[in-house]
Amino acid sequence: MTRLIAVRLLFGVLTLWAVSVVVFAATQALPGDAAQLILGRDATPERLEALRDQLNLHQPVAVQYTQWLQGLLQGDLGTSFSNRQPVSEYLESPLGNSLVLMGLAALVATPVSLLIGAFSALRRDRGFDHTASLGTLVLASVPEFVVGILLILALGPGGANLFPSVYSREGGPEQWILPALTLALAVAPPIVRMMRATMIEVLESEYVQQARLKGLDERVVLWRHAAPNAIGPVAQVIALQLAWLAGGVVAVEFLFNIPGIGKVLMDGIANRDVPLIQAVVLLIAGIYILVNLLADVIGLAANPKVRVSGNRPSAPGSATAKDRGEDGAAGTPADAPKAKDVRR
Amino acid sequence: MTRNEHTVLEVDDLTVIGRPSAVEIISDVSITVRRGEILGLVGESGSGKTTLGLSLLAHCKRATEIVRGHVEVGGKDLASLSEQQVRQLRGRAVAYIPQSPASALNPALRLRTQLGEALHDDTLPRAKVLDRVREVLREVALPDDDRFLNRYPHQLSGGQQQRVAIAMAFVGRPELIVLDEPTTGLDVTTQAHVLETIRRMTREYGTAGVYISHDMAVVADLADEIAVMYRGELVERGRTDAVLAEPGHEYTRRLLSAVPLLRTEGHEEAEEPEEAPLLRISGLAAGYGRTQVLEGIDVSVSRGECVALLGESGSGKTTLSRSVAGLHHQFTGEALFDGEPLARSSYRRTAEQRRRVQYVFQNPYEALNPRKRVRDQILGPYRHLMGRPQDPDAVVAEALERAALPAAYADRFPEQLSGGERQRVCIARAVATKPDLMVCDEITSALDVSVQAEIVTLLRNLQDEGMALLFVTHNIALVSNIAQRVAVLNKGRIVEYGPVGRVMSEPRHEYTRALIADTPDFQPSFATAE
Amino acid sequence: MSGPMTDPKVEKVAKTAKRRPGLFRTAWGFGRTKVGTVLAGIIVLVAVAGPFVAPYEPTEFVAMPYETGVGGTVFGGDNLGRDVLTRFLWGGWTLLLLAASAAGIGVAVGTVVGIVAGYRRGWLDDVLMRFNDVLLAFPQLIAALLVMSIIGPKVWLIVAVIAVSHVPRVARVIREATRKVIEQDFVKAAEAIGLPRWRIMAVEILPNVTSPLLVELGLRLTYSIGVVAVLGFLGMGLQPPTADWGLMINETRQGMAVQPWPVVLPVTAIAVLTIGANLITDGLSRAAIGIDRGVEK
Amino acid sequence: MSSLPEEPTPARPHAPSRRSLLKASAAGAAIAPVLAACGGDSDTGGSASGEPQRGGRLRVGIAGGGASDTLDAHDPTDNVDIARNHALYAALVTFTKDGAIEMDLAESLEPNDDATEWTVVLKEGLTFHDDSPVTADDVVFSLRRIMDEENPMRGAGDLESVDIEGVEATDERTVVIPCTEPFVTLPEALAEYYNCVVPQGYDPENPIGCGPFKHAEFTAGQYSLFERHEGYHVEGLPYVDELEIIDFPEDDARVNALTSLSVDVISQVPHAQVAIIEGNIDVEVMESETGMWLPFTMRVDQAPFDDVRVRQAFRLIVDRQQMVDQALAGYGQIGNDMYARMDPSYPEDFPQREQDLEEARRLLSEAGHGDGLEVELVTGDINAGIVAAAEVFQEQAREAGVTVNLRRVNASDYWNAEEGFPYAFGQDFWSARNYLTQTSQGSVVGAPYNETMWGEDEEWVELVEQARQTPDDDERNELIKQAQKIEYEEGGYIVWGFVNLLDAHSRRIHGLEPSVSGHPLGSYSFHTMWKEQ
Repeated sequence: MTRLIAVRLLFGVLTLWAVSVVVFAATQALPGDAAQLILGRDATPERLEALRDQLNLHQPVAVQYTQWLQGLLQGDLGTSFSNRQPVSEYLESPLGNSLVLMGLAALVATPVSLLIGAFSALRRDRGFDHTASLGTLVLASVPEFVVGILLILALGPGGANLFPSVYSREGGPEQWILPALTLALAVAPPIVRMMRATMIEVLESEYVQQARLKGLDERVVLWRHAAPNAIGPVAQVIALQLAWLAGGVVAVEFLFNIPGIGKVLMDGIANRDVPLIQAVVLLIAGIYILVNLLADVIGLAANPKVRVSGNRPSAPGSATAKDRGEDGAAGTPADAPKAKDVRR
Repeated sequence: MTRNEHTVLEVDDLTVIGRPSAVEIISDVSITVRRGEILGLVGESGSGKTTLGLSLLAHCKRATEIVRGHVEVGGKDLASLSEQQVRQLRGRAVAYIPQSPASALNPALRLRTQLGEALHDDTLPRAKVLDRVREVLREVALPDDDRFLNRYPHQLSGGQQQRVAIAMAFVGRPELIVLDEPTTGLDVTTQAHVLETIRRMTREYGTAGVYISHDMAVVADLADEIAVMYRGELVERGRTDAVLAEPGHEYTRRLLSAVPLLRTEGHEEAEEPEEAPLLRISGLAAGYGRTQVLEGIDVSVSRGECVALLGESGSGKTTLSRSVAGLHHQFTGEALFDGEPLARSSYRRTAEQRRRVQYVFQNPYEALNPRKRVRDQILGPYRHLMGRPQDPDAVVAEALERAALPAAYADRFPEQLSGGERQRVCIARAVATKPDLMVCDEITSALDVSVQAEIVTLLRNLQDEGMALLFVTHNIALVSNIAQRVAVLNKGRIVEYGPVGRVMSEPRHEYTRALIADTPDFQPSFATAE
Repeated sequence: MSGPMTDPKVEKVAKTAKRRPGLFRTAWGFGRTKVGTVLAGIIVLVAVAGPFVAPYEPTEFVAMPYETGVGGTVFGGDNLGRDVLTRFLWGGWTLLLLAASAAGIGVAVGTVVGIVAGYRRGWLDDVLMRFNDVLLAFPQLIAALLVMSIIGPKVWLIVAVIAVSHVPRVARVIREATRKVIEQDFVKAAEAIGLPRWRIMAVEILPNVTSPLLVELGLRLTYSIGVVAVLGFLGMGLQPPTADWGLMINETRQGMAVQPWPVVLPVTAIAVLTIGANLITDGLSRAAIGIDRGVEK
Repeated sequence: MSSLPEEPTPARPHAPSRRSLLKASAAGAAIAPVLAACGGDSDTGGSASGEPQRGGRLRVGIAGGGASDTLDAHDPTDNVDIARNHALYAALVTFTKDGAIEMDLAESLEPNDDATEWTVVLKEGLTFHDDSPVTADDVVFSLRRIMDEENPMRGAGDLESVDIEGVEATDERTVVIPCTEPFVTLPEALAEYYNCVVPQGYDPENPIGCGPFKHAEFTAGQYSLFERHEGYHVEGLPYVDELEIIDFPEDDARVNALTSLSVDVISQVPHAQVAIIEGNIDVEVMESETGMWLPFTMRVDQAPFDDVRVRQAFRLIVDRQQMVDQALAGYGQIGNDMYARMDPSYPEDFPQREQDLEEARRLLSEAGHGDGLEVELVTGDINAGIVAAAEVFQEQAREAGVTVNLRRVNASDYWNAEEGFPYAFGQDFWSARNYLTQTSQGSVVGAPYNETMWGEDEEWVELVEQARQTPDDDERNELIKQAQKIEYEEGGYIVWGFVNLLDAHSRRIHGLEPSVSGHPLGSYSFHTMWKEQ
């Protein structure tokens, strides 16, 4: 078990490293060098030279990379071009905002979708199930910014005017409602789908049948026999959805003007603020990988075969494997239900 | 059948239909079982025997439902009771032993929990429950210590899992116990033990049993009464010996005659194999990665001869046959075909060698490309190995004909064929290239007995036409009927190798003896009468 | 035990029965598939026929910026006073074209990678999958934004980036499917007679992964539409003065409170389109599951 | 929304220009816009709604702001910095609402005959926020700080011809400023807010100045709080006790803040939002004409624009009214291919150039582009209306058979040589300057942003040179006019219009007047605003 996790962990680190290489390489492709970008219009040859030395742009790329990487490891993400401020400091409050937003979304989405999912599994092929499945399908299809705009049109100033549609520092808590709701609606469907699929898978399994044939009370069957076997895959999908949030916030923050990492990224792009872009992309990729890792570990831990004797898991994927298509269709955001996507 | 106080189970005109098609899955079935007796419920796949078995606990799978008749267990009609009441009876009045405990035991729960809850009697203190559990475990010859109780199902062997399932059924001291093919997937030795346990338990507890199986041999061995199901109907019922002596229904007759009999004598002496056999394997050792599964294997097959590789699951027999076919590459030692060495990988063998050695797979449902018509399934290899035929249709027709299939089948897709027919197509595909040696890997094990018999006859004919067979199987009875010589594989080594007659009549290795002993002996009087 | 309650008569029928209906026929059986086709169809029609029926030039000025209720216009003017209806009618086909090609390329490449990785196992598999994982470490949108921000928004780049971001996801699915297929003996049978690897992949495996393949195609198409739209919305997609739904939203959402149409129209269109596409996909996948499991529904 | 706030990007200096009272009223009357009428003028003058009331806190939402905000008197970059600068500091001279120069800290500012030496005399009794007196030495210190070799401040460029070594305080209140050459535009330079006066030993960490408000709190990128400077040299001002300046990079947020009255005043209302504000009875829009112009720039040394006929043709392609209507939503005045609109020398008498596609096509075919011409127009979101203008031009050019391909360059790279600046055909924005200052910035050889590569023309250069050395206004203006004539006919600019600034404020705020400077809120004249209690 621990070995498996260790391996996964190591692999996560490797991936992160690879990502860092990609990000660094990508930013090398920029027209003009950092100095040019920083000074922008008031760039005189002298000042350029000075700055180049200061940023040691004269060294070979490899050296620059290693220095940059060393910086990263010490939490030094470089200095922003547009405002000559350490990126790490600059990112603090945006990161906070984004986390608040993601947190809210997750808090709303997870329990609700679990309930809906389980319920439609029990009410399989009845009205509720069909409505739920159609609803999730619809929500899963539409890009989150579209959902957001529709929400604004309906509830925002344009429409019912219940909630503000733009964030402002003076604004009250109500300004978080629409963005959080948007994200929640975006992450929920796969969880619902997965919960339903897994529950059905489990409820149809022979061991649940056996439990019923033993004459056990339905509640016992559900909670003792069915639930534990459903956790694994579902937990994974939840984790994956949270991972998706890391990237999903961008469009939503952009839409609602929330000063989070997504907004910072967009501004960084607008100002060609390379260190900022690098930092945010790495940050997001980092979160993404980390949570995927988490999902992985959960998947392992939820499977006694692995927990007890460290042999490779086979069970957790199964629910996903079977209903793949069905969930796939629902999994718009991060292809989440295909837990396999990130499991190796 | 008159009902008396001994009767534990009485089923009248039970009918179960499928939704929404509303077709009857079982129609008007009536059976009774007395205390301490076992009813053998025999039928092939699709006969509805499992549905019947489940309905004895008033359980219906999704999209099925009991529409007629009643199921009285200990005088209470389950069919008419409420969910709640039925639940009370389950486990106490009637218990169920599933086909594959591997999937019927909850992977996420410890044995302690799963066994304990089977009693589902809240009045009992935990300690009492535990004592009972330990008691039953001892009775099914399993350890009863905490270490064992704390295990998860996947930590047990197949045999152990099945015993746990049995124990689970008996914990509640039920009056009736339903066993759904509890020994399929177990090798004969284990099967023998499990059957023994079942027999003993039912006797000790005075429980009535309904033993569902497709294996006439086992049933004949175990049951006091036999009921034969065919297409959802009960076609014959009676005391075991009576049914075996003179089966009333045609289907029963067929079933009985299809069962391969373990012939321990009467084999004509196999003539000494000529010096230049078609296939000679010497000093072969094979494995996967670090684990060795075969060692020091010496086998040879002569032209027109059928050599059987007999072994239980995990004995390495499939690995051996695949090495011969060039599908398993990790082997050392010599494999000569017609004097020429066979390369490890089929890709390094000459087209001629590949043509002359053909392989038929165990599971016909997986051995055919579902997207190709029979015709292309057969022509594919032919084209690849022998080039374009001038008259493809003729090739296909001939191949099918040799596999005893009408030429019309050429245009069908696999999904339009039954299991037996599929296996025939596989054989047709193999014989199309006119091979000299055909490797048959458990080719009958996935089929119903009746079909099985047909395939065996087919093989005999092919052999008579001069084809050599390497026949891999776990079924000693089959071996005694088809092979001239047999190699008994055990744990990757050949423990006995010789003419069938000799091996069957005077087995030298105790493993072989055990095999012969554990195989349920079965002599339908009418069969011998013929 | 074989299948969910083997009804003997039914099974008997199944044995000699004509062939089971194919993926599309089965999928068409579901109501949602029909609905999806209609929805998607409508939008595709708008997108393709739109330019021909548009009342004005997409860059022609017919009103003051954000002016509504102007004579000769149905939905008024956009941020520059161009006819909203016209730009809406023009703005669809680019989206469709980009999304379709991105999905197509992505799935094609992904399938090849998936089959090869799944069939050839060993180091090749490992390498490919490792590479996949790296790609997967970027959320699709982020990857796109990163590249766009650096090389600048170019049409081919949009397609390329999205396609690439699809590859690993498709590859995984197809790899899984391939694994399932090659566990079956007919592949070994082909190997036993020494059929060349590439032919095995093309003839034996590929036809047997078509169902997941089609599902993936639908899925990727839906995603592509989403990503292309988002990029436009973020101003990282097609550039002015192109009439493009995503870009329209970006350009005109500031005036949303005053003149909602240039936002409402494309947003609705995108929503309907994606929903339609996903409904079809869902139908396909349900059918696929049925077929894979050997039972209808 | 485009992550660039709707203001001139800080990257570049913008200085208003002077302009005669006469023209101010004229222009004002000429195009008193509806909005200005209902909003701007009517009751913001203060007089209309009775006596100014004192006290209260004025809450102002300013476009822009960021982590790089600074309070440094001589190095303001972002818009919010400029706003704060106006609150905290004061300069020797300053611009009036209509762009004329008036004395502020200085009592007088006099040149010698050939404008090679200027003499400043400070008013009496001036005090800094810390109540220390404002002395001539402080002025010298300030000028030295601005022109420090090591770390030249923004003003350094404008004051190039000042001989900084020679600058000295002759007594408590007098400073002599010698120049290396005739320097008639010194007053304009000194009137720049970023050339303000700070006490000796000034430290930006402790921003002491002599402006109307003194510093209380400051959080970069967020907000800042100021208190009334009791010792402010203009009697009775400012009216409000406290001034709070809040950064609002986001347009929608800024407008929301006003409509929800969580701020009293906001700068720069995006066109799209005007309707929203008009729809709200508590607030109103103030529209200010400015001298800010968004020209198209054609490089006179590069094909096809090295042919004057092509340049002329392009100028004739533009439908200026449509430009203003579509690109500025009508909030602007049409231009006549001549900048420095507020300059007394502005050539009102030049014929207004109109769209003339016939003539344009004729010129083009003469220039050998009869069968159509294809050019790349480099644009970027460097200022509100720029990209829009490009799209409009593209459309207009199409009608003249000219294919314009837009290349959109990232705003922060727009002036980056790597991107190809200066572009053969590009765009730019300039705020109001007078002709001479502007030419030295953009039109003479060696000017920092000579994006048209204009300035080879001997005759023109000669005229400008003379003008520089002519202290007498009328003579100078005559020379300038001749130069303008040449540039009007052959130059590289298409000046299609001038931008109107849109600010908005609660109806309870008075004392807000439009200013031509191009800076919002009447050049951030917080000290004249007062709040109806």
